[in-house]
Amino acid sequence: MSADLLRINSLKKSFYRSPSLQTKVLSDVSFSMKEGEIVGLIGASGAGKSTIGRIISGLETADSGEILFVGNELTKMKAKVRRQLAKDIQMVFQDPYEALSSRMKIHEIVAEPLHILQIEKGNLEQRTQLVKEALRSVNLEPDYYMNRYPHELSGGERQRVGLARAFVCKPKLILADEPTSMLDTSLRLDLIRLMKKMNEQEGTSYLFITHDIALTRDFCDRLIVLKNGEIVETGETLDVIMNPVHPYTKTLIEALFILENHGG
Amino acid sequence: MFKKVLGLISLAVLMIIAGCSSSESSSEGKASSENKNNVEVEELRIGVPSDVGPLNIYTGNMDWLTDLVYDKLFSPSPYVDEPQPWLAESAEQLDDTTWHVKIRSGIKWHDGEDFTAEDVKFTYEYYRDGPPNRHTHHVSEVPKVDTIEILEDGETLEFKCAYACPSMATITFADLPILPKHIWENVENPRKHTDLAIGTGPFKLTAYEPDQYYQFEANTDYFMGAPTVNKLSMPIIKDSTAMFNALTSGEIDTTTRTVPAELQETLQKTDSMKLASTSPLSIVQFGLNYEMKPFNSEEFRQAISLGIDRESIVSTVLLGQGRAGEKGYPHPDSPWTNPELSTPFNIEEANNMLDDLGYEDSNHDGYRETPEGKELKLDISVSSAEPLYIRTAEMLQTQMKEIGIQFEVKTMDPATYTAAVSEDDFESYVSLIGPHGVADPDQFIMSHRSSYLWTKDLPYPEMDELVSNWMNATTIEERKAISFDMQTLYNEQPTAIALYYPEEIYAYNADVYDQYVESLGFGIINKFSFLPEEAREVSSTTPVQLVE
Amino acid sequence: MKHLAKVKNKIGQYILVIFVTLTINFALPRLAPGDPLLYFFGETTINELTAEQKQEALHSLGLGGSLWEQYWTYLKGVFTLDFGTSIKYGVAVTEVLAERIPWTLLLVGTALILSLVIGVSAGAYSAWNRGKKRDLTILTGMLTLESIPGFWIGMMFLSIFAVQLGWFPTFGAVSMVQDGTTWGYIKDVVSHAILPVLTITLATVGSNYLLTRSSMLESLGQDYMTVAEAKGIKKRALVFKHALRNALLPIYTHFTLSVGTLLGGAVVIETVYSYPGIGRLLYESVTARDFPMLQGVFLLVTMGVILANLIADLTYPLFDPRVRNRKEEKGEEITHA
Amino acid sequence: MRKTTKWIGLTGLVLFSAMLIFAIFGPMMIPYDAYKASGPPFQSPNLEHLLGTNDMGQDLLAELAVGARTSLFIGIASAILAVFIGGLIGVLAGYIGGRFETVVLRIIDIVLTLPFLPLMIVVAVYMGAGIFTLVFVITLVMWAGKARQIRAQTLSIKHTGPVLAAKTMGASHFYIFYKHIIPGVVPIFIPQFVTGVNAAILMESSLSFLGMGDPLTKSWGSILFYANSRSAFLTEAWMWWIIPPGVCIVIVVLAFSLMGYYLEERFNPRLGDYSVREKRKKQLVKTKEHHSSKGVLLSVESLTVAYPKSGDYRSVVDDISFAVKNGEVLGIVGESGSGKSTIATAIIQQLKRPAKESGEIYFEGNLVQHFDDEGLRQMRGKEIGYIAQAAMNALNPVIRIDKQLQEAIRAHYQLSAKVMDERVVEVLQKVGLDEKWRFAYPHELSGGMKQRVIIAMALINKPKLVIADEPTTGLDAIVQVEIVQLLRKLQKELGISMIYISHDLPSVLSVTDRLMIMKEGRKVDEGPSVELSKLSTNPYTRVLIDSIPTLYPKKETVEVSR
Repeated sequence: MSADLLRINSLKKSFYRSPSLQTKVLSDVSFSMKEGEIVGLIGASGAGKSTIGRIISGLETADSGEILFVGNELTKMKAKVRRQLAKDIQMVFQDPYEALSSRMKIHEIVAEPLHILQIEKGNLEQRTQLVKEALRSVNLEPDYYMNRYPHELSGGERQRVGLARAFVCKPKLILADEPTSMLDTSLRLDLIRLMKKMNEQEGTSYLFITHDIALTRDFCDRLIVLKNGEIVETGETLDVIMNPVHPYTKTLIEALFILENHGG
Repeated sequence: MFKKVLGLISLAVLMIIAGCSSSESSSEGKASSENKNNVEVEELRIGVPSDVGPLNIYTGNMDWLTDLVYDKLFSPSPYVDEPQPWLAESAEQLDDTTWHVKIRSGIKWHDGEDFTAEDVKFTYEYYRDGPPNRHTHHVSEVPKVDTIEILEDGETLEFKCAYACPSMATITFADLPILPKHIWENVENPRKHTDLAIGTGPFKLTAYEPDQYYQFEANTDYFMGAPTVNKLSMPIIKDSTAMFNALTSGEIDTTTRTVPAELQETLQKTDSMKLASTSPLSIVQFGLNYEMKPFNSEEFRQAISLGIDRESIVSTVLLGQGRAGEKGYPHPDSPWTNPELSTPFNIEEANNMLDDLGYEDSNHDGYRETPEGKELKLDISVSSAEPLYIRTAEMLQTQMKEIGIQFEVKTMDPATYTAAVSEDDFESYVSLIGPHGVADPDQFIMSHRSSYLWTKDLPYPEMDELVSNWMNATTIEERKAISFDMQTLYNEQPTAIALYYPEEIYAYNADVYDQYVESLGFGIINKFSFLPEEAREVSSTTPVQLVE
Repeated sequence: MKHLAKVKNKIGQYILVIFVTLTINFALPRLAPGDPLLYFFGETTINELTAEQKQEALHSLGLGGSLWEQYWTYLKGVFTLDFGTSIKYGVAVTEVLAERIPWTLLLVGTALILSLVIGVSAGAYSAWNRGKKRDLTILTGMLTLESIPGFWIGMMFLSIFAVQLGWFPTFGAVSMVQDGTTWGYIKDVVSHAILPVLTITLATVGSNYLLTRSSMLESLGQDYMTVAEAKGIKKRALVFKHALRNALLPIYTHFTLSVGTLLGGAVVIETVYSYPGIGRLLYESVTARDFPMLQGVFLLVTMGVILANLIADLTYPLFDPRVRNRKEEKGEEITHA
Repeated sequence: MRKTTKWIGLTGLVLFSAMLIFAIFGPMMIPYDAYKASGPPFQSPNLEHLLGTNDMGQDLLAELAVGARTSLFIGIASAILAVFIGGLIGVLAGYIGGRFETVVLRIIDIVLTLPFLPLMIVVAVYMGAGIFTLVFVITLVMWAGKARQIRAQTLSIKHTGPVLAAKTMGASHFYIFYKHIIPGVVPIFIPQFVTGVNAAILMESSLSFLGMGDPLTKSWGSILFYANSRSAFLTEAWMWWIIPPGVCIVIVVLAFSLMGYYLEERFNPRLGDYSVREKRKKQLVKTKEHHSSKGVLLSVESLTVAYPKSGDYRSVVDDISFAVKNGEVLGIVGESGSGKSTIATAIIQQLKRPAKESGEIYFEGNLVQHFDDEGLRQMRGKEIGYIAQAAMNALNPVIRIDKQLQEAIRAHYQLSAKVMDERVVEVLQKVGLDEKWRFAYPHELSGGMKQRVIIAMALINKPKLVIADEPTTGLDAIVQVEIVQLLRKLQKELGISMIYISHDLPSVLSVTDRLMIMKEGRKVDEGPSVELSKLSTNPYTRVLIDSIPTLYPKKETVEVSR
């Protein structure tokens, strides 16, 4: 058994409309993550980074390639068995306004993974306990929030609920697909800090998908830069930021530099 | 955009049609003004409630309409006492089975060909040997014509029957329209013959537009004198309300749809509208499926008949516009019907009979059970297109409750209903039967053989005996007498119970035309209404009876 | 090209739909009891016929043989547009149809266009003035109109305008007697068509109105409207160019679909006005079990509906550039927003 | 507006309840059995029979009440069945998708072409004429349309966040189905049901009128059938035999339509909250002459904008004052919901109704609140350019780019087509877009390109002031930088003033001369950008500034290899 938590081998994916027209979204992507590691997946729109997340989470299937999760080949698994692994892989979505069902109360939303994965089935008290714990871990006071509906919450609070939902079953890996892009600046760091805290306390790994390199600086251990469905650069976060090799990475960083220095 | 194009196309199409028909009508206009000599009215518009195609004898049945185009050897119809020679100049019975008919000469078909004895021979043989239609049994079965020969003079035909045929002149000759040989001998499939009818009659069919109209033009060379109306336009208007709307608004001058009782008063108030009352020789009947239990019992059928309060049906459903069916079946106004017939209303006797038969209300739910103790529930089938008959059936249901018989009304669409009745897939039904069924004595025999009133395969010794007597009878009087017996027998245990004899009222705009006559069974819209005085006298028509 | 493959697939599906529909059309009337012979001979005579005679009669009408044979003849007829002779009318089916189609197109076509124009303008006006008194007045008026059964309006119109006032004829599509001029003929046709057209228009205008109103409101609330207004363009351009053009998309779909449906659906109105349209022809043929006629009408109506569907499908891209060359099928988003 | 909507809904409810009460209690209250003759036939209304009698002498009022039961039953039962069946099939088709969906869709096509009349006859033969047959046939015809619409709704729900989230949590289809899809679809069942009841009642009356219903059961349709076939239209009987059932039908259908309207207005989020602004009358425009001398282009004085919330008005912009000088770039920063965008729409007087606005806005010394509609129109686009959020919807999706740009010119200048096209090419070049894109439709452009078009549109008439409302939100980092640089470049080139609104502090800092920080509708801090970012002592400003993630922490100075 390898020490890798997740290993991706030559993942390929195209979208078909008709035989004559296909768009390559991923061409031969391979990388791996260790347990407890936080990996940033960087790239502009259309680079294919979200697709990787969606394939790992099972929302989409790859054309070819392997996904090994703790040594288990995900792509060849039957749906039923695959679902059992969901306890260990959770996802946080981009849009806090969209991702939470408007009909469910916060405690229902957070408890949903428990419900689906039949964790602590029948033990309502234990479940409530887990939900409260998860809410606390994202700095939401359970007593205040549990019985509210998403529309009563601000965007930042909602995204934290989303995070609590991912935390509740203590997964090994969380796929975070641009979780901060819809949030105001001041809230972004909050969220990153919460995620980092969980990583430190529980050893949760993150595959952090973003176009904002600045955010990864203090958060990610390692960066993978994706362009047009191909990995163009990988390395320790600081290495990549300080000494970008690939021109594309350079452009990305330059862009941020310009902003930071008030237009340079 | 697409719609616009369609709109333009349709407009264009309309223009073209406009062009065509306008040119047509203008030429017609000229023609008619030339030979206006004998004409009283230029155009009469008659609303008709349904159509029967281009008046092909083989595909449609509307006698009064085909009668305008076709003539028969005798006239006006088998429903009167003594039909008179029409296309025939004279006819005589030589012996029990032989008839000689001499035809008129100098008559021309609408297309200009001469009418000859050949046509008559052809027609009768065609009816006898060809595909069946509503007329054919009058030569192929009752009576059965064996041979038809044209004698040497070329104008006399000799008919030889298989058995005694005393009523040839009064029934067969008066019922069968004569077809032009020169056209029909070339018709491959008579049922797919779509040309406009060509006859010898007083009117030429000039146009037929399905579901829209018929148009006739007077045959000015008609052998009984030029018609009094030059042009008959007959728009087809299915809906009753629409029809009378058209009549009151003056778009039509009269209609063959008869005036419903509830409308009589309103129409009478309308200026220039006259209402004529006629006896249509039709019966609204309560048909019973005599092959199934419990209607296979003569007594049961009789009990039902006794339990019907016909008078109250007439007063409620018809608002009194008709006569209660207390004189049984067939129609009492027909000269062929026994005037002594009677089908009384007697609840007590009905109850007694049912008690005797063992139908008793053992569970006290108000309805009788079968002698075996089973629930007895019978359906009355009725066409959903006939609200009057539905109402009648509903009244029957209530009346039958009085004698403890549970009936339930079942409505179905007209075609389903007719299919159910003709395939014996019914328990009982309410429907109307017209003159051909209840005023033509030969038909009464046919109905007993065909399963309409009885079926050949079911034993009915008393009736069978009468029928064979009837076949052997050689004179009309003899036959009439036997017929009367048959009718008496029938009404004691009727399989179709006469409920009422509708009275039909026609409304017409007297300002436009006021020369109508009634031809028994045809109402006032018949060809004699549009023929000159002399012609009317020949046939036994009667002046119209106005409703005051 | 990519578009072509899609169209091919679509057409393939339509052909299948047509085939199934044709089969249903063949089977449905035959599932109901009763056959055309009843109409042909009448109740009394048909009882006198033997089984052989009935068979012979059916045969001579082209309805003999096993169901499979009939089905085959029927399909052949569909392709050669030869449906034989109508049993009821004793005239070729195609002839009857050819006579009826212009009337139906005139009636339903005019009514549809009127209803569309009125419905869309009232809907747009109403949406633009949402919440104001005039919006609510039009709205309640339209909702009320939509609530009245068409035949009821028709009957009332007939009683009032044709019978009481005598302004219009009470039945038919055209008078039997013409004055001979083309202008007179047109006047005659129009006077016959006014009431039924008005009735169908009134009965259908409500749904066009409501659809326009809500779809207008939808596009009025869009960001591009704010942007367009901020450009300082005039109110008219704002309403017509920006809001209405977008709002018309669902209306167009609705319209093309209703073309087909109304073709066979004006039965009741045509009955009320004794108008010789396709709807009433269908009704009459069903009642008479006039199979050949029915098959012709069915084919016409079915083709009308399916054609309208197909046209809607194929022309929709002309109105909505977004579906012209969309990168992916609905719901299959490749990348995040 | 909400109030009238409520009233309309209430009216519908009252009408329906009235009819329901009539249906339930009517037959009990009326002393006659509708199925039994209770007087002579064809009676006109009298004291005994308030609506007269029918052709069988049955009381018409009693018939009407019993008919109400039938008609309502048929309407409601068919609608429930059609919505239920259509809903189930639609949901399944939408959810399962693939070949199953195609097959279902084609079946729906077939059903929609089904000939209604023969169908009715065939069904009636096998089921017997009766109300259940009617219900069955109406359902058979109606479900397909419902299925089609519900499928569309399912499709949209299928790809929403909660469903995807549940999937990643390993939820089974069954779970997703009953927990997310069904609750998401059911709300549209209600309007579907309402329209279904209407259609069914109208269909029943038409069918019965044609005689294809069940003439033995009393329904409004069958009453009309007898009325018509017994010539009621031709006599005066139409007043009591035809009008009442007709009115009953209208009342019920109208009741449902009104309720449906209410539900639609209330629960259909897609209808949006558009409502028309009041027309502005011409009035003397208040001016402040001294502005121009001081170089003030725009001044906003104690602007307050409030929207109604739970019965009360709540301010989204609260007593805000600021000014923009010629050539100056003012940044307005704040969290979402802090009222920034409301200020923008207030300046161009495009506040959504029913906003309550107070305070004064002067543009070039003129009070814009006193402008009439034409005056505002002249100002918009010509004097003040507006750059909307880069949201997908800022450009009209069905109009070509060049048309949308030309339109902006044409609103204020009369130019020949050729000149306009030249202007379009020029301005596109200016925002760094190849001129070929002017022939494209918005959906053919990427987010960044769309934003450039919107900028071009705002600048095309060379306005004096540009309001950029979150121009970079939703764009990725590289594009953000490009847009920000572009805006600054153009602003400098053209010497225009600008209000730059954003929640993204880094980008604001890089563009603006002055900053205004907002929180919950109030101004919390203001000052020159650089100073503010470095020196402000306002705690909220500090939080905002400090929470900017930086690539290179301030102390380190790293050379970026270019």
